[in-house]
Amino acid sequence: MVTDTEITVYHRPATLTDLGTHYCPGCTHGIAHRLVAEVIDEMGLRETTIGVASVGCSVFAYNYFDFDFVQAPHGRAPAMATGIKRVLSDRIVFTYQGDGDLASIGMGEIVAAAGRGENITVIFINNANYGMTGGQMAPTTLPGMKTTSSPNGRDVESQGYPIRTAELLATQEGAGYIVRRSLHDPKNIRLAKKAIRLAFETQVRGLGFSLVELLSSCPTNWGMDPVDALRWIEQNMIPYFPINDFKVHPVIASLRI
Amino acid sequence: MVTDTEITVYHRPATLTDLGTHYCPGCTHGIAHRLVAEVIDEMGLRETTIGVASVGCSVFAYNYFDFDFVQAPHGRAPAMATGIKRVLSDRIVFTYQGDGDLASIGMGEIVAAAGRGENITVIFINNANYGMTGGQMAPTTLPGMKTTSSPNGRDVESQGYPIRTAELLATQEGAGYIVRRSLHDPKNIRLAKKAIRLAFETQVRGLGFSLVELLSSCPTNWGMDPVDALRWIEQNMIPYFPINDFKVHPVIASLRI
Amino acid sequence: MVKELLKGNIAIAEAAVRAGLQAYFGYPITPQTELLEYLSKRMPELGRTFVQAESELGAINMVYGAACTGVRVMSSSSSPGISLMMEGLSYIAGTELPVVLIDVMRGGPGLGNIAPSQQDYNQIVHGGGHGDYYPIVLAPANIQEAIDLTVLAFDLAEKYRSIVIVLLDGSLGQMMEPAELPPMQPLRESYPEWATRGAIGRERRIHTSIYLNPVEQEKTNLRILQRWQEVKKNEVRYKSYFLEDAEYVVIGFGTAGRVALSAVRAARAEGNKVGLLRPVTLAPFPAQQIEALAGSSKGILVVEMNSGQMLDDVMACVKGRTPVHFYGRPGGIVPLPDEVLVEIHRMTEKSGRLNGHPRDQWLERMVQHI
Amino acid sequence: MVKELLKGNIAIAEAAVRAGLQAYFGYPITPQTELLEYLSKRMPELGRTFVQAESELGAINMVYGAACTGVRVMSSSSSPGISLMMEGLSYIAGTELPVVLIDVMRGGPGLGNIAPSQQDYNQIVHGGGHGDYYPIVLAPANIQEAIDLTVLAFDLAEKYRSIVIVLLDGSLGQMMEPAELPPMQPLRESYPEWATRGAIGRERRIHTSIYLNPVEQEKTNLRILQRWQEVKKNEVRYKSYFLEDAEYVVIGFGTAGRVALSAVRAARAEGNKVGLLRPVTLAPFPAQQIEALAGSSKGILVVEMNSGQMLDDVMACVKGRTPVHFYGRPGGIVPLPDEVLVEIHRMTEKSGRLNGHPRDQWLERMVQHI
Amino acid sequence: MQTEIIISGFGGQGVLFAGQLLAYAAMEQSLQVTWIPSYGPEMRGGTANCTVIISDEEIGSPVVGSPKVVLALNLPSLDKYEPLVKAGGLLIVNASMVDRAPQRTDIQTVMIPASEIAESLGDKRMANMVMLGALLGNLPILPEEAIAKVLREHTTERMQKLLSANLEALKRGMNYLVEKVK
Amino acid sequence: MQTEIIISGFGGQGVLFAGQLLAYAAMEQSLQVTWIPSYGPEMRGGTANCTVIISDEEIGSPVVGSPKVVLALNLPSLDKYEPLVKAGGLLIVNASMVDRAPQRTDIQTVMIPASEIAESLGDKRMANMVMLGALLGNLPILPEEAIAKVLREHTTERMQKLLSANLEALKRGMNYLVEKVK
Amino acid sequence: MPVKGRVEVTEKYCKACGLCVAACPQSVLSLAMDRLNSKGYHPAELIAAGCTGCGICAIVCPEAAIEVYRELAKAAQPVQER
Amino acid sequence: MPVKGRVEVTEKYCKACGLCVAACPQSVLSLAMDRLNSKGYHPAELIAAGCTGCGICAIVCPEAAIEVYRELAKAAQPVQER
Ligand SMILES: Cc1ncc(C[n+]2csc(CCOP(=O)(O)OP(=O)(O)O)c2C)c(N)n1
Ligand SMILES: Cc1ncc(C[n+]2csc(CCOP(=O)(O)OP(=O)(O)O)c2C)c(N)n1
Ligand code: SF4
Ligand code: SF4
Ligand code: SF4
Ligand code: SF4
Ligand code: SF4
Ligand code: SF4
Ligand SMILES: [Mg+2]
Ligand SMILES: [Mg+2]
Repeated sequence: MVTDTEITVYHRPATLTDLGTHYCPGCTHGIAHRLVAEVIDEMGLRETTIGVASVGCSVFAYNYFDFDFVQAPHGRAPAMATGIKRVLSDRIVFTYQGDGDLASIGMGEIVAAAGRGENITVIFINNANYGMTGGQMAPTTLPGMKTTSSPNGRDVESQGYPIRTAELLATQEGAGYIVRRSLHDPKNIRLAKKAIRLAFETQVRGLGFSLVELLSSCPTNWGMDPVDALRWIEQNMIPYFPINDFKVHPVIASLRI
Repeated sequence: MVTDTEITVYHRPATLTDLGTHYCPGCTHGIAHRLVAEVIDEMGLRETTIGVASVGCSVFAYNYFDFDFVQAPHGRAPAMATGIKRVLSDRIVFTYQGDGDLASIGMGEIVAAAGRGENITVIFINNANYGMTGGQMAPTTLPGMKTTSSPNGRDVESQGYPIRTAELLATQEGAGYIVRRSLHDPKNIRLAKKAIRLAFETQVRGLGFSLVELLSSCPTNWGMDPVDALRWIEQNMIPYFPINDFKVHPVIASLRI
Repeated sequence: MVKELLKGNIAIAEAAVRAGLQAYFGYPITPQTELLEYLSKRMPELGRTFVQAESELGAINMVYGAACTGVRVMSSSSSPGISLMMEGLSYIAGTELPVVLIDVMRGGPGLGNIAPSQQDYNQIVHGGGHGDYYPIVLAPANIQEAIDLTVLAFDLAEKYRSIVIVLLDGSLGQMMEPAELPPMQPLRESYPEWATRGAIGRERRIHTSIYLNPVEQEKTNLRILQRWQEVKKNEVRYKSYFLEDAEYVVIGFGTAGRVALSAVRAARAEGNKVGLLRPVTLAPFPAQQIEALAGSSKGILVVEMNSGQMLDDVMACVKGRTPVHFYGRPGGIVPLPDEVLVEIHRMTEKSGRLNGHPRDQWLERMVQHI
Repeated sequence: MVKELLKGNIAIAEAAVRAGLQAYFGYPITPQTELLEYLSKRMPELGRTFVQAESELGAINMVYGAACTGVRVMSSSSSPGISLMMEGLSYIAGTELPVVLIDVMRGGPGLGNIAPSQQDYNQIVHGGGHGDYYPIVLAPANIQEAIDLTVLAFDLAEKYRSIVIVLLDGSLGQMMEPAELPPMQPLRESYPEWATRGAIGRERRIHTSIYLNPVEQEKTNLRILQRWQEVKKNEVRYKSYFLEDAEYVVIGFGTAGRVALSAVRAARAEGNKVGLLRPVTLAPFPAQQIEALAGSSKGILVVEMNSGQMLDDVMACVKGRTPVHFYGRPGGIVPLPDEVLVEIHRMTEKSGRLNGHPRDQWLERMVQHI
Repeated sequence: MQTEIIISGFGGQGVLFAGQLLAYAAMEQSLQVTWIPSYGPEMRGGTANCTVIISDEEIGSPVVGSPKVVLALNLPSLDKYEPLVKAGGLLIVNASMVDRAPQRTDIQTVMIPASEIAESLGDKRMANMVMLGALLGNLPILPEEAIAKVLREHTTERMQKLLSANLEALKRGMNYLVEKVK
Repeated sequence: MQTEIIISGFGGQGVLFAGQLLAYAAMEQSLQVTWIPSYGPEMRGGTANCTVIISDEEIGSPVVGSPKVVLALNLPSLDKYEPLVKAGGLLIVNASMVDRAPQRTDIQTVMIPASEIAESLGDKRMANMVMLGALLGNLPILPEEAIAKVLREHTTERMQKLLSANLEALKRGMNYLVEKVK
Repeated sequence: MPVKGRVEVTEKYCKACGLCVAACPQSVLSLAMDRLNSKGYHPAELIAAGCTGCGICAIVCPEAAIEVYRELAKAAQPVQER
Repeated sequence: MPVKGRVEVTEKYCKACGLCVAACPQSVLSLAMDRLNSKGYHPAELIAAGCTGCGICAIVCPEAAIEVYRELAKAAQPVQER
């Protein structure tokens, strides 16, 4: 209820449906959803956006956004998005993918989409593990980090090194906007939102493939309380996954939003 | 026949079998084979090496090398090689893959292998098209280049940009040695051989994933005579795919071979 | 109304274009590649969508995405590539979307070879990814049929919100025959009420194959199965030759069916009352027709370019009421009419051992010869 | 000789370890993930190979590579992941390598759900990638069987150079029962004469599935089929309950078979002469046994956790000699004994409509209830 | 003879563990036993339940529609399972967590303030033990000692520390005998 | 009436094209026709052949074991197909490219120096036309004019330029009539 | 005088994760331990005066459960009643 | 005096691609247009004196068809016959 003498500083975005999410308490998937909804609202894209959910905790993303949505097989969201965007080139198409989905099983599809300069946007949630299946090692799991499939901590000798996805994709000519942001505190959340905005602006302008990697928490599988999980992002993930712009199309770089 | 008063400057490598290849005349796949055989000979690895052939013109590579060989599904050679290397860690395992195989259908597997720092060697033949199936566009096809599936020349807007594979893989922590070489003239062939040697040395020393990208000709599908095809590599491919070292493990960098 | 001399792969591609194909996604693989190559030129020319995908996995999921928007969409591949599409196909089936897929089969299993074969029968007709669903499977035996069935495929796909697979062997892809292409249909302008094309002025729509609650999943499966019952009722197609007075029946589809036709003619010329049933729809299978023939004939010979895959379906229809014989050439070999004639003789002269499974008997004979 | 209370997924994993598993490659997917998690700890502990692959495609091809070296190797997954392995499986079959695969099925098609189901029967038993080959398929119904069949799987794989798939539904993966694990077998020390392990002091060896010459491919296919005939002769396994004097027979595998056992017991308690056949090998299928039962019984009821997949195989054996009935719960629902008992009543009281396909009749009844 | 037991409650109430204890104890007695958790559509949190079947012959279905015994640790469980108990069967309810009495008249019911009893013994989480005790007291399918043995031998260190409290909880539960429903 | 024709030779000899000409011509005559290339194990290069079947009823098999007619443009083709020609059938051999005479006595054979004739007309590559001519001359399945029409209407520009030379080649071939094998 | 604000928590969305509580610079938020929402969580609530309407709690809330309002500065308020 | 060398072409391997011909710094290689090898190609051959045994032809040959020999410099030759 807003009174005459007040302004609204924040209200729930219109493109979020009324349904409460199924995410664990404090999981920053929820923040990422909110930011996407805010950007879609601000850009007025509700009627023209089609989302592509992936397989992971965010598999039900389609329940929470009030626009058309489809759900892709594990890792194949960029291919589905390509199929949609190519026949509806004036629509806004984005995928929402986890790190297992995008950087493990779906690496082929995401590189190909970036290589093709597919004019889609990817919201990439890096929470350093496979949340949905109960916390197995992901390509993004940090060295030494314990998961249910690296019970003694990820041993880089036998289990390999974390993949820095944004850096990898930024090598692609077809990429218009590739950045990494984090969801661990208000300042970074604001920066994340701006990045999401710019990613969609990239698509609106037809400047190629755009991706925002978001460092995100998984309190449940990390076995931490939500506040500690955010601190863990800051202290452990950011040193390995630096917050940075890896590729920004000059048109976007010169934009004032 | 060597006489008393002569030295042998060059003889056919011992690890090449007697079988003539099935490659088209002047196809540099043959040169790449020869260089691998020379290196295996020089390093004395014939008895301990297991090769993994891929799907592409080099599918029959196993016919030409005198050591154990297996043949992988299209794009999956790195996974097969992983399976072998993990159970036979003291053997030398390498894949031999084309650009369609490695950079299109097999992108997921090669990134994962590099990410895991899989201690294998990859000989990667970039001939800017799908040779075996008759010259379709590959991820490496140059902008504007005509192929049977880009009949009007590759249009980067709709068909995407060529993928620079070595650069992309060099972003991986697990990679020990990633370079690009070319097979278009004697000097570059010599450098290519040295790179192949260093890639195997990387593996012998357990320094992680090694890959040599080789710019290679496809006279048949390019519709050129073999000599012109080499010139085409130099004039058209190298500007897009620079000859360079993208990642060299310090131990290898300090090696004198 | 003019016939042209057309190659199978090209004929199918152009037939799809004329049937209103709006988007094609594929990946090269012999012996299907010409189809993709043709469309790489033809589709952009018409301002329609063509994408050479990064793989068959990419292709089928691009098809999946495009199908969500309600456009006419197609992919094509050959045996190993089709295997890679199994997960995607299962999702498409679970999401109840219309999709057309062309499978130009080659020799296998594994990498095999590029010669004509019918090795995919089982995976297309019976297997085809996890789950309870059936694609419609059309099996042309000549170029005209390939054209007509390609056009039909789009209509059936939309009518039943189903996957429709046109299944042919590599020889049909490479062969030329005179055939007539259909007129160019206008592209669709209105879209089905389920299409996700952006929620302009309407409620949002969703396409998903998740039904976390098994009760919902079961309902979905039953709904899909009900639709399949409709297909079984309405869409069985087959061709019969000399069946009116046939004492013996040969059954074969696609190229094997054509080869059998030559053999049947030769047998007729010798005075043998032999007929041919050539299934045109492999799914739904002409089960009733075969059951009826089993009742009225003295023997049935199944001819395939594999080790006996449709054979099992025929035997299930025959139910032991008449002896079933088998002749197959797996691995990329097209059987010759003379070989089939020998088998017809074996059947009519009852010279073969008759107890045991026809596949076992055939195998015994084959291994003698290799 | 001591029984422990064991969970299916863990029991299978440890059974494989004790059977001499040297390398495991897999990818997480519910309801199979515990198996992978267990091995992620257990295998390295024993100095053996464990790799979490980048995907199921990666996993099956790592398995393929390791199998070339002659080690005991395994992967595991669940329905959608299994679909992704189809190409790899076809290659492995074409290369004639021994490989063990565990499929803990969930509900589908598509992403479906994680509840227990038997949706993969067709793709495992009939489909399974392009080409003419058959994997051996073992279907445990309890934890002890899951253990014993896992061990057997490795032996059969090597004996027949075959793919062996242990097929179970998610409930068996999650269930606990007392069971006895086998003793720890020593790891193999000598390797088959075909293993590619480096050509030390011998001629080189090659593993490939290409036979560009169709004649060579055909020979390969016939050789594989011959081996399969051996499997069919030697390896059929099933369990029978109350069949001696049974007038009616229920057939079900895995959990559906167990549920049916409870219903059969209840029917017996009512004085109905009903028995149960539970196939333990789905491939090779106990066809002769079912054929014999068809001759001696008044009716057969097939119970499955899908829309009737094994049903077709049973009907092919029955050949119309006795009425066949069907009851299935697709989509992730485990049928309850009471439901099956109702179906037994329907059969013994002949209260159902008997003409038409049993699947059609079942569907009619089901859609009334949803 | 076969007894089917469904134990149902909130996620944290230890219903899966209670079921496993029963299963271990049955195994110790050389009986056949199956334990199976339900997995509903909920991905995590919410209600949990398991079915334990104890028998002297090969067990058929590991799931049942009408169990002989239900242990309902909370209200949703009571609502869901009361109607399903086999006629003549036994329903044991954690009275601390429900606000209504069972309605069925053709079964035997035990209302036991399990959570309160457990709390009085030092840890609310032992309600599951109290419920198990009530089961054994009313339907002697297994001797008390069998459960005690399992608690001693098969449980984690933390449980070992609470061993005597747990045994006491079990005992207290055993004293709650069936109310003949009027 | 059905006539099966196999045309076989080296890759560059235009055997596939010759078969297509036949197929077009048959189509012009409202006959049924199939044209099918063989693809052997060779990936590229080597021998090429195609089978053309012309008939007045629906054509069954597009491939045959014993063709009525074989056009062998080189020695390997002669070796391979001579034994297969149907008894009473016709074998036409490019005598310029073989060093032996046919052996069969139950078929009719034509030995024609097709490559030489073609070369004399300006282009060795027209040997296929000469062979086609020999076919039409000896087995009038199609009128000469039908082929000529196709050559005029269905071929590429380059062929159009060589039209009269090609027609001449065809004619020259037609003059080579069957030798009755002794 | 500091800016005055207030927040409204839509309780049905709240999962008691505590991120807002931890993030509030004024420490005026807390979980209401005395009640459960329909999902079984103790929802967040304002427990003291001092909210500035800064919006930080809303920014960190994963459930979009918080709406934030801020009093218009006196000067900026329209003088006349509308 | 320039170094003297020679090459041997294993003709069965040669595919007449001409890469060696184009690469030879001494221009002493050519394709033997007067004969075909078993694969139907005109094999490469030395056509003139002047080969230095530099090995470049072997380095570019995709078929490993060329072996290269070089005369030992006089001084380096063992004086005594063995
Ligand atoms: C083909 C296939 N393989 C595996 C799975 C199982 N699976 C579901 S979600 C998931 C991991 C998701 O992890 P991530 O993408 O990181 O998302 P998060 O849950 O962490 O947000 C896996 C492996 C599947 N559904 N399909
Ligand atoms: C799953 C699958 N898809 C497609 C093919 C067909 N195919 C064979 S080789 C090839 C391309 C090979 O190109 P490249 O890897 O560049 O090798 P090159 O022949 O150019 O050396 C393709 C697409 C196949 N065999 N399997
Ligand atoms: S499991 Fe992890 S990623 Fe998934 S909803 Fe819970 S906290 Fe978030
Ligand atoms: S097609 Fe191209 S890549 Fe293949 S062998 Fe010929 S020239 Fe080489
Ligand atoms: S608006 Fe600011 S001050 Fe007010 S409760 Fe939220 S975080 Fe605290
Ligand atoms: S951040 Fe949101 S969900 Fe978390 S406690 Fe605060 S209001 Fe509740
Ligand atoms: S060795 Fe050198 S000089 Fe001699 S032929 Fe070869 S390239 Fe020419
Ligand atoms: S480079 Fe080799 S293959 Fe080519 S012409 Fe010279 S010798 Fe022959
Ligand atoms: Mg994740
Ligand atoms: Mg290539």
